[in-house]
Amino acid sequence: MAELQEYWRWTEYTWRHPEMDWRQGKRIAAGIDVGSVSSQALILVDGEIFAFSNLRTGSNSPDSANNAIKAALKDTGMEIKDLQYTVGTGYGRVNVPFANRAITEIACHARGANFMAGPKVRTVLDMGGQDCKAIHCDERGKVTNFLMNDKCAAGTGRGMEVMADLLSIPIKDIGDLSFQVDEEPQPVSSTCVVFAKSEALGLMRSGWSKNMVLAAYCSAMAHRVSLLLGRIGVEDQFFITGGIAKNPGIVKRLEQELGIQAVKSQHDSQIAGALGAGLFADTLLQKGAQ
Amino acid sequence: MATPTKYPTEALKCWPKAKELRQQYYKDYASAHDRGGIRWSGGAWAFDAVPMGLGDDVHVMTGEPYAASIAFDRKFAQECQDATDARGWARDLCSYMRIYWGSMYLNRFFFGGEFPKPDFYYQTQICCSHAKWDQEASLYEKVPFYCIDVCVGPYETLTEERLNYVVKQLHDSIEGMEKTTGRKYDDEKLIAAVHNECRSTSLWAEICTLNKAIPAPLDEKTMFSLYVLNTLQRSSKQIGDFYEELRDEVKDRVARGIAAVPYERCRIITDTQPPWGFLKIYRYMEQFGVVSVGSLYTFGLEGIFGEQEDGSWGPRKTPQQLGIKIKTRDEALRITADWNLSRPQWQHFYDPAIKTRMMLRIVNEWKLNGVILHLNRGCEGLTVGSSENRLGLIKAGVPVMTYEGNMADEKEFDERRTTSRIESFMETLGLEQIPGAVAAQAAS
Amino acid sequence: MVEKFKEWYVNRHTYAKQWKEQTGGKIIGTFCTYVPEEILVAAKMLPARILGSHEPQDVTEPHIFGMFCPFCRDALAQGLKGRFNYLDGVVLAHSCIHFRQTFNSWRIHLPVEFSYYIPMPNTVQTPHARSYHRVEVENFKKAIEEYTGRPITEQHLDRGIEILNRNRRLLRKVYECRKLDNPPLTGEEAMYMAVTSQFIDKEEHSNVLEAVLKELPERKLPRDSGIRLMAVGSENDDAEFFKMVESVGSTVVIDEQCAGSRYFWNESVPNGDRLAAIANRYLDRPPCPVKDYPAHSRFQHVLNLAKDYRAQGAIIMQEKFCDPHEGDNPRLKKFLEENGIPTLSLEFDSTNPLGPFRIRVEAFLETIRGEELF
Amino acid sequence: MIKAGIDVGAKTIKVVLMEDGKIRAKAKVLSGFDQEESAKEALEQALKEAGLSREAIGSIVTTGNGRKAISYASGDVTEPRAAALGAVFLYPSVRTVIDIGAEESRAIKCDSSGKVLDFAVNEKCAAGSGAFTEAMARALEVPLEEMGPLSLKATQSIPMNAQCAVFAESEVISLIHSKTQKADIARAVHDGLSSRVVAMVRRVGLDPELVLIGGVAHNPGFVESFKRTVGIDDVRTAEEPEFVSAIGAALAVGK
Repeated sequence: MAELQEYWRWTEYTWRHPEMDWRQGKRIAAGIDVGSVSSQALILVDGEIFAFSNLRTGSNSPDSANNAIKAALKDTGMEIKDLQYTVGTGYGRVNVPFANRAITEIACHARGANFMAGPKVRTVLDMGGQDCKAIHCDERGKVTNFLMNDKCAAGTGRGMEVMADLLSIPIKDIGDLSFQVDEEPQPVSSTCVVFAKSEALGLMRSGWSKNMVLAAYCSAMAHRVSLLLGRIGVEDQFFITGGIAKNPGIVKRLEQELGIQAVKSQHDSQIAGALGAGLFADTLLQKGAQ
Repeated sequence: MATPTKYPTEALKCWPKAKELRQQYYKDYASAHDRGGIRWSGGAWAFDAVPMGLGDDVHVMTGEPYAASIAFDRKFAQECQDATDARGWARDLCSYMRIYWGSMYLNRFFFGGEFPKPDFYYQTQICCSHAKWDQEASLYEKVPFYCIDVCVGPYETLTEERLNYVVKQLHDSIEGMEKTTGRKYDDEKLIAAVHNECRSTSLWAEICTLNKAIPAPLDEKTMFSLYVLNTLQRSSKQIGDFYEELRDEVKDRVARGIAAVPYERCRIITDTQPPWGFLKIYRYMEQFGVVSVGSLYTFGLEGIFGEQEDGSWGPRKTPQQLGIKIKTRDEALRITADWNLSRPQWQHFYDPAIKTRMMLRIVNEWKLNGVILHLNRGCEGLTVGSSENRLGLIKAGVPVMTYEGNMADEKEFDERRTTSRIESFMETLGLEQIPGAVAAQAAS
Repeated sequence: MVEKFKEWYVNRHTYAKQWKEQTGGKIIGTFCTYVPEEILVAAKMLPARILGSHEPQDVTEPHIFGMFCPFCRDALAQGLKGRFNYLDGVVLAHSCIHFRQTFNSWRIHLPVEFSYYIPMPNTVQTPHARSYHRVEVENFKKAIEEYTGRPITEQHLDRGIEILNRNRRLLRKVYECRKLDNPPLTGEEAMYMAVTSQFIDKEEHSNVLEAVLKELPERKLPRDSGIRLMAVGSENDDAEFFKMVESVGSTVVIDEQCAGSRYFWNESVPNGDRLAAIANRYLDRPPCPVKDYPAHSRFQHVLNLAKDYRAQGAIIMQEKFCDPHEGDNPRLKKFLEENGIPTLSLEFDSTNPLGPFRIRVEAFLETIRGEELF
Repeated sequence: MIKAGIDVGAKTIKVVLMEDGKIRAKAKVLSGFDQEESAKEALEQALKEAGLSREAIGSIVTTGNGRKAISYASGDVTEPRAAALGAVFLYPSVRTVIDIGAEESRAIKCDSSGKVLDFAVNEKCAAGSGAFTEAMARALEVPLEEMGPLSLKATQSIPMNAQCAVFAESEVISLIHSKTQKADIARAVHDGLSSRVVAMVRRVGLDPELVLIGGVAHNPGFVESFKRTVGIDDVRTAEEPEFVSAIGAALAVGK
């Protein structure tokens, strides 16, 4: 019964700086983000991104961390022992075997967002698989205040993953498809992710197209997230991290609700946590940490 | 199965009048200041006779009925609740309160224009949410807040000291209102208002008592739009006059055997506020020949009952009927305090056993076949103890169905599940849909 | 000596049964913390507060609907599971409607010799509450006298007042030590001390407190106290939570909760009229939000505590569905933050998955620690 | 004549063909997007198995959340009624039927004729339905059908502290990351589900004359947890639990 293809996952990949020679570098810092759904490892050389990997998280997190760093180091000639300081973050942050220190993903996402979208960013939204964080930070990416969804996952990435699986649509396509509707349908009411499935089925049975269902879910999610953001106060220069940032179906609708545009960045929003962790590692190195 | 008897039905003549009174009420409140009048807001359970002593141009808007009106407009209701969520208030708080606050925060009045700011808030404290409701509202609007603590235990245990405690607070509140409004308080107006209050609430109890008749002249769905007038301003003469008119019409319906539900063959009561956006579930039950003849909520929220000579439940005798002549402010306050403390819907706050007793009394005197309890997530005050009421009723052999919902937050009501639950309950009561009833509804 | 309190906390029911065997006295279950215990102690009874156990349970569903606070359900579960079967009576002094259900279901399904409801004023801020509550306390005294068949004399009352006041004084002294730069107690330990005073024989409890006070000057925590935190909010004696918070670089140095300081903060001030002194004590104590209106008198008290104990942040512990606290918290949060006390709000159930809480607490501590990462 | 019963569930559709109180054939298919179409398919399968033609069917009664969606049905009955009729037909002494479906669970109190006397439904709470185990299986990355057997290998009992399915998912992941054995987590998951189910059953009263029906009754891990929670060692589970309601629907004709 279980679908073999996992539509809900983002594709894995690695990136490496085309011409940087890390051996010239003085400081080599790494950030590892072991999330509930995906893991990223990112290496900074003298504060500049040298390489990173974006993999799925297995249910065995120590391996996830190892796999992620191995993927990032692949063909670079660099080895784990070359990492001078490593910070782990995410759900599995305490299980990164080679990490020198663990820092929460809340601090890391803010710091990463600050690097990716500039010092003017004051509000960061991170929508992970398990929870949704609204973060307020200062010009250095230091968290000044944050809110997380309480005991309800409506408005987390999970909802979208459930839809992708149910409708057998790769998660990366959901956003665009959600706009291919004649008119915006009523947002769905279901607040419980576990029931979203049956609700969607019900809608399809009553003749809704897949795209309409997607549209209804995207707007419902955008609305819930906007409420969370409303509680922390959205300021201009607002940035979205995590997989959800790649879903225009939610981002555009959220921007409409809030009446402001999210800052765009050339970096993959999914690496924000690992990047932030790496930047902390780099700072700690400069402060002479061992 | 043999087709059940079909009773004659007629539209209620008073209906348009009730609607008119409601609309006028909100208009008057919104425009009170333009006419130099006074505006106060608070709970439907506030001692609304008391501010009447400030003059004939005193207008009130009680929070619960206002929020209930909004609940019928699901979109605005949601906007209001979102506005309240956005300020960090918990989603499980009283949904009336969340809607009222939202309307206040958004500065949007449901009946048009900006949210009318009251001159003061006046409230009674029996449910944990009441004081908190107006505490926040008065802080936000920067106006005074007077709250009368009526948590003195069930009426059956009322003592002189307990009554005094309430009366003393009422005296204080009058002084406060005088300061706030700079007006001289008129005891004659208070006395008149107290008489009106007793009359309106006793009349409503009398109307509910007429529903003991088979077929029932009124169904609960209709009663919802009638009992509400007492929640708006039971101490106004207009409202009393209306109930007198209504009482006479209902009496006449009983005399002529006019039914509210044509195929009545099963009588039930419900409990607490219904999910206002989904009153069609009552229509659905009618398809099975089921009539809800009311509830402790529709009866006892604003109807004041008392034991009659024959020991049955009926309207409590008013001071006028008892030939009591109220002379002083203190006498008036003592009477309104005692009268309100005897309110049926206040007793369960202390002990569900009292409510179970009252419900069983209704089951017998109103000749019921079952009870449907609404586990209302929107109102912990009226839902408190419901589970014990269910056990008590079942123990007494009464078929009970419960369903979860919320009077004003549609996210917490599931129409499909509730309907199929009702259908199952109908099966246990041995009832099937009546083709005639279904057809009639489809036609209308 | 400090360990004694945890031992009592864990074995409270064994303790109660032994107390009964040894003294032959009566044990009265108290619901919420507004019951005038002076009267019970004057009558040589053991007041034992009804609390939950923070374990998953499946027995209250037929009695209390799931929209009511987990604490009132957890507490009733203890009764239905027979853990309090040694009680001779139960007493509730009017607090919130949620917990009144626990009391009422208890009266219906777990009959005891003596049950009494004190319609304590809710509006403690009105002057009229005083004369009124004095009478209610007197009625309660009469009821107890009738039940035991023994009169409660003025000497008995004085004794009751003194025993309660002594315990309160000592708890205040212990709390004083938490003001030190390196508090000799963890928040978890302090919580055990405060909570156990609500069901252990007061004199016995006081004696151990005195012994502990002698130890404390020498006592050092085996760890750096880290960030100084305040715990404020609904009833909560969730030891696991305090353990977790204090395991990630912080120490809870003060609380404003009915399981803690709210319960013992003020004393009965003896004047000629003993019953009035007792009645007023409960009207003047730091209030539960359910009794705190028209003014938010509680807010300033919370801030004073935070300042006196130099708390660097406050964790606002919100029991799910606890309307009175939900009706205070957004404004309390704002008030504290405007006065320089950062806050973290968490929603509690009777049992809580610590993983998700831990992330929030650690992130909160990171925001307080500040510069080290920049 | 042949009586057909169709249980149009949220996840699967079950068909049963009966003749003079005997089961002639059964079939089960996934509900999919078009329940009516899937129901037809299941019906065809059953007819094939019984070697019968469509005409042989005298009556078709549906139940389940899609019971109104089947145009060619001659009637429909509610889920509690179908469950009670089916259970009492198979196990005459049963007075309490516990039906745990993918989305909803129900406790039904009935008399010897299968008449429903009282019932409780798990309102919209995923934590009390099969969907819970499903979500947790995914978090654990264990195939759903292996959850039960796995949990039987548990060496310790840890409480499932999360009260909501979704929060439970994060808890499971935290447990995984704190290196708790999958078997122990799986047991915690089933304990969590059964404690919610039992809480619901207590609303109608816990009667030892009970039977577990619905897909989850197949799950040995859940059944073990259920026994532990109610403290009854010999809990009866229907042999083919997912078909009980369909049988009840078929029998509902003329009742």
